[in-house]
Amino acid sequence: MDALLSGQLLVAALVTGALYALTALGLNLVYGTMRLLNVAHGDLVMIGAYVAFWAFTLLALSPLLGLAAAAALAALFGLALYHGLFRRLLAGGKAAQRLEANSLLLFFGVSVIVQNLMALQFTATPRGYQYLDTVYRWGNAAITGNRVAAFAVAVILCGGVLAFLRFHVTGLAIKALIQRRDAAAVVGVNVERVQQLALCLGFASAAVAGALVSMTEQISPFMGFPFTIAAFVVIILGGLGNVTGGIAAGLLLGVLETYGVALTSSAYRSILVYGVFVLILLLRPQGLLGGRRIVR
Amino acid sequence: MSALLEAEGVVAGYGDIEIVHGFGFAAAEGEVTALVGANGAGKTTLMRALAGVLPLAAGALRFAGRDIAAARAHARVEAGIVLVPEGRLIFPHMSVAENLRIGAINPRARRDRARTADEVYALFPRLAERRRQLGGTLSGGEQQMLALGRGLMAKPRLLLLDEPTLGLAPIMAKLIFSTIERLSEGGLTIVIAEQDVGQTLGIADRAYVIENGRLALAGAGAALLDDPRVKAAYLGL
Amino acid sequence: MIRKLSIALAAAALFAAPAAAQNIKIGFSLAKTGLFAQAVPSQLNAYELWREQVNARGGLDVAGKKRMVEFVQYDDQSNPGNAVKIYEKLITDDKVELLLAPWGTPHHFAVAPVLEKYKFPMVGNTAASVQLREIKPGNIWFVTSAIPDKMAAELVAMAKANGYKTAGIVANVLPLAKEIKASLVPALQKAGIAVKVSEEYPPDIKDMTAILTKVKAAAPEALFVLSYPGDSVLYAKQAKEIGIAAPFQFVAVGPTMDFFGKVVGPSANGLVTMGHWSPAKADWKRAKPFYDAYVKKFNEKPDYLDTVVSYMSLEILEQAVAKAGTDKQKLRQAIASMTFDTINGPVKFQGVQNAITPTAFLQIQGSELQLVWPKAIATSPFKAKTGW
Amino acid sequence: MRGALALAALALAAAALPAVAGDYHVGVGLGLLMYVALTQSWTVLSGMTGYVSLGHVVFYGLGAYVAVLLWGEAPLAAIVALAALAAFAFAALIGLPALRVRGPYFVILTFGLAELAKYVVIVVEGWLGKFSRVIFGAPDIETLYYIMFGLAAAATLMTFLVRRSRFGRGLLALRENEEAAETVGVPTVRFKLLAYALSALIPGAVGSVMVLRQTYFEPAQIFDPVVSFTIVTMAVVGGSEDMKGPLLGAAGFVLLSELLWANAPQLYMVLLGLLLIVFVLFAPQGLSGLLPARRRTP
Amino acid sequence: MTLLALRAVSKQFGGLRALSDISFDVAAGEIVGIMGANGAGKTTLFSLIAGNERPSGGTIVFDGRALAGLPPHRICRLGIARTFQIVRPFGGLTVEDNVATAAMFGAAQAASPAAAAERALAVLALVGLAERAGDLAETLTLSGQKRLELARAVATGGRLLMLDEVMAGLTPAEVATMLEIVRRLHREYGLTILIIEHVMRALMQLAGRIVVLHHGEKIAEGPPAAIGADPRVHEVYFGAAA
Repeated sequence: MDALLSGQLLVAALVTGALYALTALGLNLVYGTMRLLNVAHGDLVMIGAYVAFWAFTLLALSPLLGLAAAAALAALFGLALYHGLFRRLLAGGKAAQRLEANSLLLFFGVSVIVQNLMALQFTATPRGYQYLDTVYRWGNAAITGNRVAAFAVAVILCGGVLAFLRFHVTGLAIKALIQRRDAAAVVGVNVERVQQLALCLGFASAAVAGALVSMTEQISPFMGFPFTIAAFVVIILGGLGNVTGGIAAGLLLGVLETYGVALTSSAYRSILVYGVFVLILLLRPQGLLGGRRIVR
Repeated sequence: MSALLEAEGVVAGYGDIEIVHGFGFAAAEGEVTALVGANGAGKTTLMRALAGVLPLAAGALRFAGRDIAAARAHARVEAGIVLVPEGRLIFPHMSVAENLRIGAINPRARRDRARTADEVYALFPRLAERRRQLGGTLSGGEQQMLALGRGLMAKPRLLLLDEPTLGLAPIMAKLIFSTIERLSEGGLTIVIAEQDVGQTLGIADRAYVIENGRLALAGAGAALLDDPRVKAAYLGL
Repeated sequence: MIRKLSIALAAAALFAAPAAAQNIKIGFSLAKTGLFAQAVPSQLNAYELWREQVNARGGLDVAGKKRMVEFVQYDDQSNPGNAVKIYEKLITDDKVELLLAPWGTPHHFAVAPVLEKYKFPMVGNTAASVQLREIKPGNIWFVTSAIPDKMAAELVAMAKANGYKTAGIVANVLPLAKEIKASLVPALQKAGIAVKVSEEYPPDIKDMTAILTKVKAAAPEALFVLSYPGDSVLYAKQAKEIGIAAPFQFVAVGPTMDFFGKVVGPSANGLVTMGHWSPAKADWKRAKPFYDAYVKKFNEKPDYLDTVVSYMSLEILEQAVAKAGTDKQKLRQAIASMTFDTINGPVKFQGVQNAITPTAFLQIQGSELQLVWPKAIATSPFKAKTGW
Repeated sequence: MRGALALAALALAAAALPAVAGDYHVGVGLGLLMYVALTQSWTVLSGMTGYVSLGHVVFYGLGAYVAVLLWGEAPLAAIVALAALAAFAFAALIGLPALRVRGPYFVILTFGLAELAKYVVIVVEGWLGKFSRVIFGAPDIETLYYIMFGLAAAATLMTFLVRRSRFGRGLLALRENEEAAETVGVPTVRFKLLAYALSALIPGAVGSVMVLRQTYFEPAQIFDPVVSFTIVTMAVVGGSEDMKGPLLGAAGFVLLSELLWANAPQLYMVLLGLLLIVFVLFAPQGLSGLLPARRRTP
Repeated sequence: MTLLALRAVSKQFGGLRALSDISFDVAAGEIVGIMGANGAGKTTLFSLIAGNERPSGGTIVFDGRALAGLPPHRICRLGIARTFQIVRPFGGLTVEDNVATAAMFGAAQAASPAAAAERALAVLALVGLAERAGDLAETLTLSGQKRLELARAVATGGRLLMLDEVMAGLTPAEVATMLEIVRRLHREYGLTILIIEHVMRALMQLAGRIVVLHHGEKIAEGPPAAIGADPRVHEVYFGAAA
């Protein structure tokens, strides 16, 4: 029981939670603004991890700088996908349900292609490197430098995006699109441009998460799927399309998982995560933190 | 008096369903132009087509002498055509201030947004009181004020008002109408679509009756108010 | 329509692989994509290195006649059902003369009935399970000596020999780990070593802090981490962070792979892992040349576990074919009865199992992996882990 | 009529396959029949009601688990039947809460349920002290092939009958507009639930057959989400408007992947991904939508 | 004989009171009109009676049976049929199948698919959609879809028909046709009709009695002439100015 009170668990919960929050952020933006279900989201995490890995291995570039390259590359990829696949789909304006189902399949196709192209290019061999591996201690808690860095970057980026959504007029436009698609155009939001931006931002943030993860985990072309799952669990928990809720839910999931496991057994970790996920969907599909729908 | 907006043979609808089958009218600079008609007659569809939210299936649209039939919604807002939509469509999870702020997203309006906001707050002191409140938690009447205020934030040359008193208590409807009159007196060109025929025709310089997506009748506002055909259409008297 | 298409398929396969009459076709399927994909390169590299070496020697000696080796390989997408289908295809359709093993325990089990049906001999490699012994012998053999119950017994013997009195277990819930654990717990009890902490975790774990905090509090002398490559890395990184101080730390699968050293670095020093081979073992004459050839070709170290057992299975096959040719009956006889000289020393089968190679453990010492147990084959003495 | 003849010819060819082809082709045929059975069953729910299940592997997995538990304890026919019933019962149980959720939520929910079930089975196996299970003495491929043939035929027949029935009409109505369907008297809750349970029945049996084919059971592999995705992909590629769709989708997909992996093993996954994208973008009604003469309501 | 009786029916959406304390009766064979401005609660009233929404308070009794808590399909089978103001066709089904579905599942369930199709075609002929029977419902124009809504409700075989703005958006000629259809349904089929309508002339001609709602409250009830002369109704429709 002492373990529960140790700072160590809190550190773990916060680091895990911050990475969950950052990973889910992009998925939420893409779903919120366009109702696209991006099941290839984890593959962007993977791409980001590879960019950081190669930048570090070949150019000896710090992953904290490599993440900028990862973000840029992912944003470009997002732009290409937008023009290649989704513009037509979004302009069609057919029933939203169809759009969601179709986007899921399209992204599934993208996911399969990306994974296998990466495997062809880099082989499936797991890779990794060491960066900021020193352990820092205070009190009864300890943390490696790379986890501090990952936490800091994730928190800064989540906070930055929240601030952008809150204070910048373009951020406001993204929120407008999420809350009321039909009204966004009416007030003069350039819907097309904002959608592109949201997709780029969503992809880039996933890639940054990947770059951060690459400092602490092994990477491989097929590593993405669990991140997709985690991101979906988080945004369901926070309410689909609710960006602030998603970030809070990411942290919450980190805490829930870490302490849940500490209280029961690690063997139940996945049951705990999926159990919460399924229960939320059944009992409160608008998300744990989502407000009640406004009734007109 | 020159026409600020001219529409000719406008055809619009949703997918395969055509609702407006070739409607033409003109809104003169500085005047209030009313579009009246029954529910489902096509008023809202027409308004959305004018604002560019719905694509024009056919027809011509000129604004201040410029052809804008192909311009997308945000470009029309930038040109000065601003719709206050039916159902208000305010952003429910944004504060009053944010709702107003996003109204001024077009570059033309962005610079002056602080001053415009002050004007809007002056026009609706109630909004000033509730600056920080979320849009979704406002009452119906307050939401309508907010929608109107949000439209004004865009610095419109032409304001399209779609059912601005829908579902409002009479006292609130009255307030909205008096505001519209004040705006008109300030020189703003307004097109209003309303079911409340009486009050609408009362403030309109010119009115068009739309029936089943087509023009049924046109004339000076006050004259139509006494037109027996209008009375017959709306009260069955 | 199905028939017509299947004929077309057969025709396509025919055109795709116009076999030179002299070449010997050797078939296999690997999990190139899917769940296990990242484990497969260790094995595939061994296959490719071997083919290159054999062909450089003028071909495979088939009962005195040299024939160039040609691979017929497929991807089973990590799906055992696909593997079954592919081995049937290799045998009946591609008419390969020899088979190499697929990746992983499930796939070995899945193809075993196919081998039995066609009486087709295959030397298995990357499979480890106590249930292997239940397979009817005669068509499949397993070179590994890392069988879970034997490993458990040896681990306990090693801990006891070093005088450790308390133990902790952290285990993945996947089969190999659970099998080791099932034998480990009673063995520890029998040896009078108290299990002070025992935790399980699912394969998709992302953070071990909760487990390791409990482990740290229990402070066992010997810690058995029954993990797979991904979670081995996670363990090493977080154990360092939290400061797990057990002098004896066993990490099951992963430390033998090249990337592990790159990710974990010098702090991995002192970890013990499963594996029964080392290039430093001088009396295994073939060991060092293999190591050098591998490093030269792939520019990284071989996996001391999977690459080694895979390569051993090829050596065994090569030597059996040299004696018996490709006649299935003779070949089965040869594999079952010969003693083979491999990079891991001599191998001889009893039933389906390797009866000679001892169950052994490696320890990371500096930049090398040294055999530390059993003492009879050790290349270096065990050294207690002193920190991260 | 021509359709019926073509179907009969196809069935005859499928029935004759083991007699004329080698094990490998019978194996391909088995895989094809498996996906015909799974995809046909899936359309009873997702094609007819619009509730898209991305977790159909859960029924397949449960069926497999039942088969593994009962292997050696009960005759083959009983095992297959019990596997089907178990899946049916499970669907009926979780269907009531699950089907209250619509649209993308339902899609994600079904996926989550399948993953949850996987981890529950892993834990249960742990309690039972089992690490993985190997099946010895499994039936030969011909036997499994004919059982699968029966399942594929049954699933095809089921979709055919459901589509023509009053029940099927009710499902289509609720797919088009659930509230309107209720208002004209369709008992939507009961119908959805029945459709869900029916769509689980045969996948349960299919799972039991396939685990006997693989002779190895390990939950993480049997509850493979790729199976769920493949089913949806086949329904998209083939179309899910009538019973032709799943036949075309499964056949097209399985045969194409056989062709591709034999000839371009490295690239075939990439090509399959591209194919999926092309179909979603340019042929949303699937292969069967490209066939002439179609009237949408059955 | 009272067919439908509402007593103190209320509906609350979150903080919004959509209907409060509505009470009135509908006798068998009557045509009762409901009028009121947008947002007055008319459609909500229909949804409560048809079971699409649950009342927050009050009782609704149909033919001596309390409807509280019954799902819509059960209420439909008891004999209440409704149309939707915002049309809800089964877009991907043919026009005939739209109507046949109602015939199969409604209050008077057709014995066979053939019988359902027969009834569907008869009803389609009545509303003037017979020629479009084989087309997909989503290809109909708005007025076509309005008539389809009506046909589908009629085909259920219910005794009480609730029509929600079936004439909105129709041309005067179409309104006349629709009026004739509704009259025939009343006369020949003996249906009791509850009708929401904005085309006042139509309502005044059809209804024997009109209930006026305003902001969720009943402000008037009576014969058309009295309603037309009621100053409160005038105020609601023309504002205080008139």
